[in-house]
Amino acid sequence: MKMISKAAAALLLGTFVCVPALADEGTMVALVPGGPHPYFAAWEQAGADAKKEFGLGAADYRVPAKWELNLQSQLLESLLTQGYNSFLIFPGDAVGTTSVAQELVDNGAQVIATAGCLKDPSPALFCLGTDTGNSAYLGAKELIRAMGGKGKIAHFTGFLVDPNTQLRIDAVQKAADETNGAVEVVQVIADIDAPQPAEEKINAYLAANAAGVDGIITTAWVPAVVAANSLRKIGDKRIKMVGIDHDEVVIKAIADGFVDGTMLQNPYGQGFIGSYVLNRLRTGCTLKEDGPWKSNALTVRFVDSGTVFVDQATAPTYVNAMVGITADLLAGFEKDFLTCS
Amino acid sequence: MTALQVSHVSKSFPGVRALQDVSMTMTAGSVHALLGENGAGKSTLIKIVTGICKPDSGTVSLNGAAVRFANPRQAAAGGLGVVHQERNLVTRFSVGENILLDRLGKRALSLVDYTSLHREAEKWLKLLDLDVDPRTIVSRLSVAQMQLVEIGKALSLQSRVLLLDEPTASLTPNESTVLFRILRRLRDDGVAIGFVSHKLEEVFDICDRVTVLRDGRNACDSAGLSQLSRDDVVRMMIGRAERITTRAPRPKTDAAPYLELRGYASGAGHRDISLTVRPGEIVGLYGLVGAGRSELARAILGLSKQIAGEVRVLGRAVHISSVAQALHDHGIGYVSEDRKAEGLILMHSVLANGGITIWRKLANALGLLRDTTIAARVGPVLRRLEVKTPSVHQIIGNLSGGNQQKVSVAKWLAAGVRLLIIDEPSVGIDIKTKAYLHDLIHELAEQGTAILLITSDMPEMIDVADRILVMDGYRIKGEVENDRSYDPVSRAIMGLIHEKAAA
Amino acid sequence: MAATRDSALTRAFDNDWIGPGLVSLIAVVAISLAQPAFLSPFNIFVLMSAISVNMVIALGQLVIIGLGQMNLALGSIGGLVAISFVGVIERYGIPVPLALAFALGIGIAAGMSGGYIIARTMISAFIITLAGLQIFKGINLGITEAQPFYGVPEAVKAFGQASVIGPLPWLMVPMMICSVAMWYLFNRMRIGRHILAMGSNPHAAELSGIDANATIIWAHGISGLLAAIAGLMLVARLQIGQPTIGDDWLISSFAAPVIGGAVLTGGRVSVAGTFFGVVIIAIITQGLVMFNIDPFVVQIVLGALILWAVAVNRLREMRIARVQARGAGA
Amino acid sequence: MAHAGADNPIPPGSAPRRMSSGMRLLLGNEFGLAVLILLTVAVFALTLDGFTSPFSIYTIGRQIGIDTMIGLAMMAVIVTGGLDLSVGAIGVCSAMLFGWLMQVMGVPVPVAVPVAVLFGASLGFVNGFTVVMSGVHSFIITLASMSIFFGVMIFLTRAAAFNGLPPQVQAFGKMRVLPGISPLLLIAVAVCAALVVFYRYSTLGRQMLAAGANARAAELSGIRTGRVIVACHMLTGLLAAIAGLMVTARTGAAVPSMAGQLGQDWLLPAFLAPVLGGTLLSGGRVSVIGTLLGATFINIMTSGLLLMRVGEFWILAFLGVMLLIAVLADRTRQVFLTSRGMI
Repeated sequence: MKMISKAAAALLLGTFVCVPALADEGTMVALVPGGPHPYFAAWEQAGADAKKEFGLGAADYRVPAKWELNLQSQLLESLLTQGYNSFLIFPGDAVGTTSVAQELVDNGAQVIATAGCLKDPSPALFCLGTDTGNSAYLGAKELIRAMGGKGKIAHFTGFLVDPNTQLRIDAVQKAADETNGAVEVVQVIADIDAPQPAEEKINAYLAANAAGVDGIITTAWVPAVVAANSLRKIGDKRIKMVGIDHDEVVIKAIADGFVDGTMLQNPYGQGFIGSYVLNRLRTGCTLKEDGPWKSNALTVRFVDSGTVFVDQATAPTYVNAMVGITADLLAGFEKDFLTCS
Repeated sequence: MTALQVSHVSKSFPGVRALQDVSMTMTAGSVHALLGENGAGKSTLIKIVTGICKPDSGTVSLNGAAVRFANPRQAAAGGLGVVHQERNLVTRFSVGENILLDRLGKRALSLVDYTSLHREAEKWLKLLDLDVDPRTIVSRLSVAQMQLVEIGKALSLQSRVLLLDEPTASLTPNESTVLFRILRRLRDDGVAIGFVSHKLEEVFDICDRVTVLRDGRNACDSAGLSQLSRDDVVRMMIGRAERITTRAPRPKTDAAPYLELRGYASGAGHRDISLTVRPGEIVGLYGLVGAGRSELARAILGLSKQIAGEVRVLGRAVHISSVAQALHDHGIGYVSEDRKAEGLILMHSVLANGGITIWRKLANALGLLRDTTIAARVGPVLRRLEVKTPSVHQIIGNLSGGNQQKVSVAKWLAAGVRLLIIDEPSVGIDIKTKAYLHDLIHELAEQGTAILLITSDMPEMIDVADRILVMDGYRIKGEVENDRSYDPVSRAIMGLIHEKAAA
Repeated sequence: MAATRDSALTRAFDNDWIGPGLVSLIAVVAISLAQPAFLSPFNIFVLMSAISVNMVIALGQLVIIGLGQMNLALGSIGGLVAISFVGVIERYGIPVPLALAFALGIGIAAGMSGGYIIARTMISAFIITLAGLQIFKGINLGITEAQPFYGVPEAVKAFGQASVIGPLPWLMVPMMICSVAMWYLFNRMRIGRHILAMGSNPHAAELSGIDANATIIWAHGISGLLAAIAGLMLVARLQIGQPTIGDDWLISSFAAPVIGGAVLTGGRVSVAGTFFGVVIIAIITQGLVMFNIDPFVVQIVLGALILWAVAVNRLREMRIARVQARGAGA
Repeated sequence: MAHAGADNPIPPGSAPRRMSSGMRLLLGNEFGLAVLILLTVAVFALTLDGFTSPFSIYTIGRQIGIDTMIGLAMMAVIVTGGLDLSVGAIGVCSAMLFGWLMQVMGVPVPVAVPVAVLFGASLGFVNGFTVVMSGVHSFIITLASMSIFFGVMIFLTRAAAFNGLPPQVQAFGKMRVLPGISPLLLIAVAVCAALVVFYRYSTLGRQMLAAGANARAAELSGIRTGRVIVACHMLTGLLAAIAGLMVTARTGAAVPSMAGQLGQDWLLPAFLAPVLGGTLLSGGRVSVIGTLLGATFINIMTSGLLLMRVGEFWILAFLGVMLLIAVLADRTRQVFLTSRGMI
């Protein structure tokens, strides 16, 4: 026991100096994803840029060590204690995160559900994210166009516990239904947002059914990467594919013609605009109740952070596309959604 | 020539002096008996010689050079072969591999050359007249064969000193004879053999010299056995002449049997067992290790399936399927021979161990009970048995063997059992406690408890039991009426066992 | 008593791998009848890739099971090795062979350090490797902040995607080498025999002069090495240095050896049985996808499979015990 | 699993030393842990802003309550020398049943709570029964049942959360009994108290300890060891279910992902708390208070480290190191005490 106390004391004294003083008021934004995921990497830069641009007290990207609801809650509670007063949160669970968000709000902080929504009723000011359903729908339309309007689609998507997954499954189905039977969704493979199972299941599926499928749509990061790799591996350019997000592998596969395009989401814009809005709301603005809010399956206060399809022609400059939609959204945001004194 | 010399070795454990100034000299080409009652310090001495314990003072020298082994591995490498009481073989490995287990290769990643390994092993098997293919998997051998394999393993280390701890405990007389022939030959080849046994007949049969320990001291140091009589040895062991008996035979009881087995057969392998135990009667169950005595006790308690015959308690046919049922419904208790593994929960307190059998009885409607309630019931029994402990909350593992044994009896007395099966009551306890336990068994019987006594200790059996059932090969071979005269009774018992061996 | 001769059937029944082998065979035949694409070259390639990696993982656990312990840190060692390998290449431009040696060294060191603590303190391997799991995973995440390394060299990527001949992937090569090596280890090498001896009867092993500490440290070192190899194979297969590598190894690393007849108390392992255990799990995982079976059912099936294997092992043990009891009574 | 714990090389015949109960307490694991906690709290309170704020104390306390309950659930089965990898799965399954009962079936809270808790116990029964009947180590049995329980739950619920629970559930999760004290912490403390009584004063509790310390001796003393082991698993299931309900109250909804894939997220707190608290993995000795202190220590450390901003990712490694140091320190303590003949 002596050993422990010595070690603990040494450790505590050693780290004492790096405890930051956060007494200074100002808009202290924390950008907190549900867990580590490459999608959110852009938030760090977005936060740093927003801090400089809008003179925030802080805009820090803080990641729970794992995708655990409990770890995210602990981190959020700690961040509140550390003096953060504004939160951009990707809900680890559309329902499960509600109560911790409520606590943040009860303690005077403001919360925007970012990149994914909390299920109404929720304490979040609003939800800023990709309209995942719409994005999947548009992606499916692009895919169907590439397929020439007919054929069979396989849909690979993420965790079933992710609220967005069902929206995506439904949206892809909707796009297929609109073709009046010319296009059919033959299989949905879900719960594969981790590399090893994704690799095993997607490959297994393609191995058995490559001949029976004309198009693939992926609506989660890892499946997109894995499916792009698989198509490259079989060297198949017959099967059309639309991916999601901007992983290097996917972008490169588009350039090489194995993948037809990808639906870019806008994580950078979410982080940047979210930080901006939180700051405005702390400095005299209020949300317009009658703004042009959209609604989706989870909430009636939804703002689309934009989504854009890039294909072989636009893929090399996909960053411009993201910057573009961010600028557009930022320009109109105050007019549409805010009342400022 | 002196092969192994132990000089003035002392060893204390916290609170007890296990060995005081003990010496022993083993010479090449002789068989040396190490004798002593349980708890006299034999096993501590063996542990010190083989490096499991370190002596507080004194020296051990091997072939003239002082040695201080840090562990059994070093002892083995130094040429000291030991065959322990419990079997130490890897049963899934072949005979050859077991013999040469520590010499499978020079380096960790060396390939094992099985051809030469088995050839080498064969040499040792031949030396032991063991007609077994070294490729045979050990689990297929008989107990006696395994014993010989262990001796082969010890010899294969080029040991010129071989210690055998109770090698005949699990052997039939025939197998023992074979073993002795081999030991004699090894002796003639110049090996120094140390022989630990409880069976004085064997000792006189094969040994040349003897060291006797009593209460951790030398009662004699490497004396020539030829000058000693059996009585001399016994006197040295127990400090007085062998007490054949001081008790008069007890009058026969004709009470209705408490427990009766008729044509009983068990899943453990017992066949055609019939016996009765009456209230107030002490029935002995004698047999060699492996005869199926403890197994019979367990079968009666419901730990083996009853597959034929009937079990009657107080004349009523019953079917016992668990110890709990045996205890709570039929008042049967069992004092295990293996006190540490089965009799007691060493990491728990005296009170917890003494009261374990009566928790159910003492609990209130909510299933709750208090230490004071238990102490009120167990305390008197502990006092009656004179258990020496600083408090009832003492961890029982810290008590002496004798006191532990008293507690393992006490828990059944606290439960008020009507039939007590006592398995090897005097293993690892001092002579005083042993005598005390014998008196206690008699006292219990006088008070009407039925007692089934299992022991391999012939004097104990003859001293305590009223009549003796002889068991061998999971069957009852016969019954001997005990008139407390050692020679005729023991001869009759051995006769019943040998009957089978001769057949 | 001479050793009794058994019938060929009995001896076959005693072999740990016969049962799982038969099950694998039947599963392959049944699935390929229902779905001919199952035997398509690409599918065989995919299946063999998955089997290769999972076999090496299972072998890593098998060593420790042979010792009668368990290694919960297997996956986290694999993950740490994977990101270290890609990390040093990406950050410091270290040549591949050097990085490979470095990564394997980390695996061995991680395994041995756990083994050392277990051997010296005799604290249960469960707790020590649980602590190891946290520490290695924590270091992994601390270094990567959970972001993958992308700088996997082309040669490594090619290794994960190329086939030796026909549908047989290159990944099979390290798997075969590891399997044969482990078979030799358990059946022909001193250290392997000592591991099994320790697992069957630690007391006897120690009294026989086996160096228990060295054996434990060796076993954990070998386990670490195999975890490292599996981690590197996954890097090649996934084409990316993912920090999540190893997170889901735990269940299958135990399931495959147990299905293959290993006894968790130690001393009894079968490399061939483990291989068929891995094959069965791979076939079932794939079959469920192929036949479009609810992904939620997969977990249930895997759990049931473990129970089934346990029951079979148990029955067999009881049967052997009965035979031996009969032999002893005679 | 290899030899954990206490084969004290004390030979028979060693005379016991008198040791006062006060001395025993001072040498115990719990005391060391308590001192450590006080020290840590003192250092954090002095150096970290906000550590002692009511909100911080409240959230730490609430999490301590939940982790304690998870730890106790595992402890109840460690008593037998076994373990239960399916605690998380049982907790989630019970919580989901709880949610389903109230939201879909309209069962009132006072009925749903006992039903869900008993359901947890019955899942524990399935584990225990299988372990006892098969004679296979609980590790492998619960590895399988973890998959099966969780798989069936996900299959039935289609991974959908129940968030239409009666408002009093969520209110309970947020309630503050005193400023800074969550009722969840109080429940955990109450359960601790009940378990202390259970293990010390009840027949079944004593039988569990006896069966865990030496199953053969217990069996031969007339304890139905099989039943007792099944009862241990049932107690584990019951406590895991309570933990599940506590998490449900905190999140205000029954969420399938609340303990992660297969419920594996609970495994770390489940083992950390009892092991830090001095429960022997080999069975036969429990420390209920130690488990509470263990959970307390972990959460105070975690919270402090988060406030120090040492980096979320390093906390994991830190907890691993803490576990290692704790078992090594405990081992050292035992060796020391044994060498002095004090235990």
